[in-house]
Amino acid sequence: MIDKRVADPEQAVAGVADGATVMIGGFGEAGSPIELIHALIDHGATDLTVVNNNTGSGEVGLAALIRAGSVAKMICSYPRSTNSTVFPDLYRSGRIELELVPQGTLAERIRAGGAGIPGFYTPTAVGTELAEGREQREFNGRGHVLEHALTADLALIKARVADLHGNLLYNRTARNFSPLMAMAATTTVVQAAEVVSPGEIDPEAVVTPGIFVDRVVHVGSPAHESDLVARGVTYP
Amino acid sequence: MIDKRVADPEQAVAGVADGATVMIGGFGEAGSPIELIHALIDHGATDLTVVNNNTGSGEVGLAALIRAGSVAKMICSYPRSTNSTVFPDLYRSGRIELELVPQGTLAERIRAGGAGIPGFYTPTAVGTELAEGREQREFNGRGHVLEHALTADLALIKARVADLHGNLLYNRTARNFSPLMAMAATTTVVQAAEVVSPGEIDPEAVVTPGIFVDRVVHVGSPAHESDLVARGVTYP
Amino acid sequence: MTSAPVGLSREQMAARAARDIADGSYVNLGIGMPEMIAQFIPEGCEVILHTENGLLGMGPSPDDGYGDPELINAGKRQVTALPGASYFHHADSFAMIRGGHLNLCVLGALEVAANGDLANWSTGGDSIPAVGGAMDLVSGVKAVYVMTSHCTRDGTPKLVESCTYPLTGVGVVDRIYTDLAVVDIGPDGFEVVDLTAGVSFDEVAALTAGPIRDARSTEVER
Amino acid sequence: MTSAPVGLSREQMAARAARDIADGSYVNLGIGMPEMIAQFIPEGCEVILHTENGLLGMGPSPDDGYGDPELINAGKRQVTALPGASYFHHADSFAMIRGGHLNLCVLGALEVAANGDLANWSTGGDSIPAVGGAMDLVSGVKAVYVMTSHCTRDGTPKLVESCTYPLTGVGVVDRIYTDLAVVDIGPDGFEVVDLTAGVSFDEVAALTAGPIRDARSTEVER
Repeated sequence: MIDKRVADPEQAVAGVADGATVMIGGFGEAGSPIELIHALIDHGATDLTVVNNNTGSGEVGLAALIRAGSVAKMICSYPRSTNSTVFPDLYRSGRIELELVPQGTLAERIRAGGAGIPGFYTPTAVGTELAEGREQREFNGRGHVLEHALTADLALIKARVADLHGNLLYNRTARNFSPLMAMAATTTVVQAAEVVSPGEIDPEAVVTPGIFVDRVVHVGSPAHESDLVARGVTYP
Repeated sequence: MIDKRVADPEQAVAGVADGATVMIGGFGEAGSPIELIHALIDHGATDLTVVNNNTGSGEVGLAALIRAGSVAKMICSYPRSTNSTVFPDLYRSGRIELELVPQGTLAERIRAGGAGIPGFYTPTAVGTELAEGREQREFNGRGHVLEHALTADLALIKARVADLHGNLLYNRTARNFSPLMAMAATTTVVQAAEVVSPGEIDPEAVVTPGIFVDRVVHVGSPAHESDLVARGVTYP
Repeated sequence: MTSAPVGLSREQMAARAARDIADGSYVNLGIGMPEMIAQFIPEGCEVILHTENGLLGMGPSPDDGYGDPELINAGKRQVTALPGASYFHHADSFAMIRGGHLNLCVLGALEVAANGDLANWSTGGDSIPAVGGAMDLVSGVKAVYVMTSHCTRDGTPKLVESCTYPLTGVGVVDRIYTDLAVVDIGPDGFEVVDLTAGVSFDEVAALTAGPIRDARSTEVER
Repeated sequence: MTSAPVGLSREQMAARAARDIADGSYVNLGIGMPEMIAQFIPEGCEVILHTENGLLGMGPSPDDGYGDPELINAGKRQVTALPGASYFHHADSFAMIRGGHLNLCVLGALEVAANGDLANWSTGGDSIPAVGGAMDLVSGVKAVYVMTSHCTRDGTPKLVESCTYPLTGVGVVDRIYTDLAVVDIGPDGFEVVDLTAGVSFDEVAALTAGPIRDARSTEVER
């Protein structure tokens, strides 16, 4: 019987190597898999390239991973947030690299990585400094930039419900990048607040089909980043 | 109050011009919007380019549209089916044009059209006659073909449930190309077996958001193509 | 230098912009001042709000204690979902944007040039660069409106001959709502199509650093 | 010419291929003979079937009277959905294929060349060209297996030096299940890794029109 569960977050992130590319779901705190990120900090992998829309807040979750010195490079669209000082400090002192990507281009590059499309053309950013030096081409009389797919070794995803096959449902705007990242990573790891048997999720409503998921760990009451930050929690 | 309903299939297809490109949902009979296709035949538009995975069967639905002489060109992946003679006869006698596209490339070209991506690279068909004379490029040491987006003036779509905003649910494998076509057409017309008020469809389960839908017509008991063919029905 | 004319408050600017949004439009409102437009949509006009982090049919902030930290808008503020809403992932959300399915977006600005160039994502220099969805919105949405004070706090015009800050998009702006006027981008530069009560065209022109003409006579009566 | 050796029936070929599918695999079975493999998946082995028209977790044909003409497989035959199934649109379905998420597909063939070229979509000439998802499958799925009679009905080899029919993909085939043998594509051509009981390597070689060697000794014992 197919059963993709692992016992705990530690086992969920086992095997990630130094230098790996890790996609982390979430837009701000919505969909941020904090327990998996903390397990990744404990694991100790270094020199990571991390793909996320933002760079975390406070000193928990993604911000804590960055503060731990695990991240060599961030690929994101918006590395500033309220209560975000960890990334800005490292960036200003030249200790972390940033690849800034327009948000829709970031999403599409991740989808392309998951869909076996190595490159595509987009009008976004044409004429701006983010397109400088980039290969461009006209379609229908309009300039477009060639963008390349993004893939990852590992994706860390937060879901509301998973079944044992890895079929996923999300919570509202916590969905954001997660279904795309699940497609684009060699190993996709999901923390789910609820884990159910196959057949308990309506097949018409599945958002991420199980084929994109490798490991499921039950995290029944996931922390909210804003709660932790408000309480002054730091990790570890 | 937003209410995208129109009274009947005739009003649903009103305004389509000769020479238009029309995307028609469905894979075989699953998801084929027969009542809308018949309304398009009645409308009388000619010289159409039609995008569908197949070319219909018997002498109803898409096959009837082709038989009526309305279609100048088909863009599809598999123009042969059981009980399909209309397209083959016209094709052999040189009276209809065919653009044959691998099924996944067809789907991706339609999605690209809806997503504002004018071109993308795919490994599919490299080294085959379907890639001959096409622009190619290597990514990661592997050949890829440049494919262009497909868009349409009109999309005809069959849904199981629509709300007044045009949010859609489909029936099982009747989903196929329809969500993509809804994105790629200037005017997207939906026949739905059930029409409900906004809020009656779970926002987590919506497959096609209403932004992609322009007109909804209630067709409570849609015909099944195989039933019509078995009964020897021809349209008109 | 004469004293600056007294313009609209932020609320009045939002209300002025809201008047021009067509019934049934799909609209993305930028973080900050543009968000306020949602409160001023006229009775009888139904506008469906898109937030690029994956929601169509966004409603107002939740009542205290009823929020979900995972139901937020692009500014990461808690919101609600109205009947008829839908959730979707980021690739679908930006397919809506890039594919031209949204009727309108309203954004803030650092500068708008007379040819419609927009600068609103970076002040250059030492700040941490952060672009978000701004470049996607301006390149994809059918109509791009800007809502901004006519000048900076120190009185420097924000409507300029050409932008000095890094661009968000080239020739993308269609219309600008300021505290002093409603200004379209025309073939020859800025075109004033409406003036705030008590403000003259000459006053607006004096506070604008690019070619500007009075186009009020050509505007259709409301 | 000697008489052809007696090979496996279609059912036996399907059962032979089914033996090699790993537990937990995601598999796409081509229309026709490959579809039969589903009936022979061994007890205790769970394989999730993908059909490119938008279903993972495809089950067998429905009982009479319980079918839905809108729940079909790629061959347009009515099927069922098993617990844990999911429906999705065509772009997502081919993202699974092109993106390398399927472990295995099994397809029919007109010809397979010694370098792994596959021809299975067109006999050329006057027939209506129809490709379906075959080119997507062979270019995207991690392992591509072919299931075919070793020769055509008139005894012409289908395993050839190079294909004469239009190609579906270049160098894409990993393994071939025929009525006579299991043949891998190796660096120097066909490699027989298993023989049907009562069939000799020499008999298989005589019915193969490309470089072939006996690789049974290098195969891991089962």
